[in-house]
Amino acid sequence: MSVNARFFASLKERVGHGSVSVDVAEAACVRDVWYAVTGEGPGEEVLVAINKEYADFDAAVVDGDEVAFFPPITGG
Amino acid sequence: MSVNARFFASLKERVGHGSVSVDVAEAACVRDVWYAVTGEGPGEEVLVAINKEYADFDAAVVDGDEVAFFPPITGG
Amino acid sequence: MHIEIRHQAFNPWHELEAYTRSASHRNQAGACATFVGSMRDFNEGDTVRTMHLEHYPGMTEKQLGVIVDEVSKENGLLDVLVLHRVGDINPGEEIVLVGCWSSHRKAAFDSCRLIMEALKSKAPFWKKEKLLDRERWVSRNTPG
Amino acid sequence: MHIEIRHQAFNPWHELEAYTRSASHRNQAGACATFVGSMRDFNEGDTVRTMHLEHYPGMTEKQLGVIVDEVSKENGLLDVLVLHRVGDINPGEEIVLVGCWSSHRKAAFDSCRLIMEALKSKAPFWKKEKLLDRERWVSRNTPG
Repeated sequence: MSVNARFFASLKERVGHGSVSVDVAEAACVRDVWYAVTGEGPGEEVLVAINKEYADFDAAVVDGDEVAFFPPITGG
Repeated sequence: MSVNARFFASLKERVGHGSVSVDVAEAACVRDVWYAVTGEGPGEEVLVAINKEYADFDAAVVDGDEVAFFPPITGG
Repeated sequence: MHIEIRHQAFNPWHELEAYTRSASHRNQAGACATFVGSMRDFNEGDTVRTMHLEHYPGMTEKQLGVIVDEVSKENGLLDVLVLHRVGDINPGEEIVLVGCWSSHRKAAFDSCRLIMEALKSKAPFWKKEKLLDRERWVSRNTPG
Repeated sequence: MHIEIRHQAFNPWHELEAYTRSASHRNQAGACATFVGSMRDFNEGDTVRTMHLEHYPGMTEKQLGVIVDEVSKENGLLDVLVLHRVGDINPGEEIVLVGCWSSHRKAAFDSCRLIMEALKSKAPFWKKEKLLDRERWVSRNTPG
């Protein structure tokens, strides 16, 4: 199945893409998506959202999900 | 000696004056000034200021002082 | 820093705009917390038609100055604006405006609230409400 | 209630004036607490020339909506305004405006601060600062 992985701010620069389509196995979780794109562990604090709702690295993903990765928030 | 007793808000209406000159004995305190004007105890919560600084009923007054009495504050 | 007793109605946003336009702390103040208190047409179960706000000229300004100085120093504020209405006031009109400027948000938030609470217990102002059928002095402020 | 991501510079006092002019809660809101966060020309020991603010279109608005709904219901607010800047920002320009209206001051004060703290930890925005000689992502917000 395929999900849309998105990266923001410093993670976008680190990973080199803002958005990339990723093929993952059935029963994959967010961690698998991250690993499929980067080939390494997150290393620093990385926040996760599935379809624009907060999630964590163990959350399951399904075909067509938008899985976003971003650093700690610095707005306001 | 003489002090200027001032009354504000509901106390002005109760006492019947906004400002009155009061003769009190040497070594008088705020309580004596109140009693000289009203002839009774304060009865309810009354705040006190001498020369525009907060004081209490036991504070000593001197000739020429402005001694103010007012109810709890309701500004803001 | 500016503290003022105002006898006429004011628009708090016009006041804040004019005050910040002349401010020297423009690029240092990362945070501004404000509070605006307005007259409601309803209080303690009754319709209020209009209100009279009395103060103690001289003492009110002095006590506001003490409050603002203390809170400013304690929290390292860059600037403070306090404006308080007196006289006859109609529903919907503003009674008080407090603005606090600081480098970071904690000091601005803390200070704005501290100044309002101190003002409501220590700055001599008294409200008399005109109801439909009678007048009454407001006996006490609602707790913060 | 109004939540908006703004790409252009805004004057917070103009926004507040326009918003309150159209408000239906005019004579019920006794209290309005606001917070304005602005860009400083100095951060973590360095002069900052300009800043870029990135967000996550769709998620940012959604999370701001969740925050405002929760705080509003919890505190019985009459109205809330949230405006947040994105894009290229210069020192002295405003980044965020939060306004909370309620019957009494406690709810307005509490809510304005709660919304700001939640926004700073849950609404996806990221700041990149342009210093004199390099660029850097701000790594973390200062604690409230």
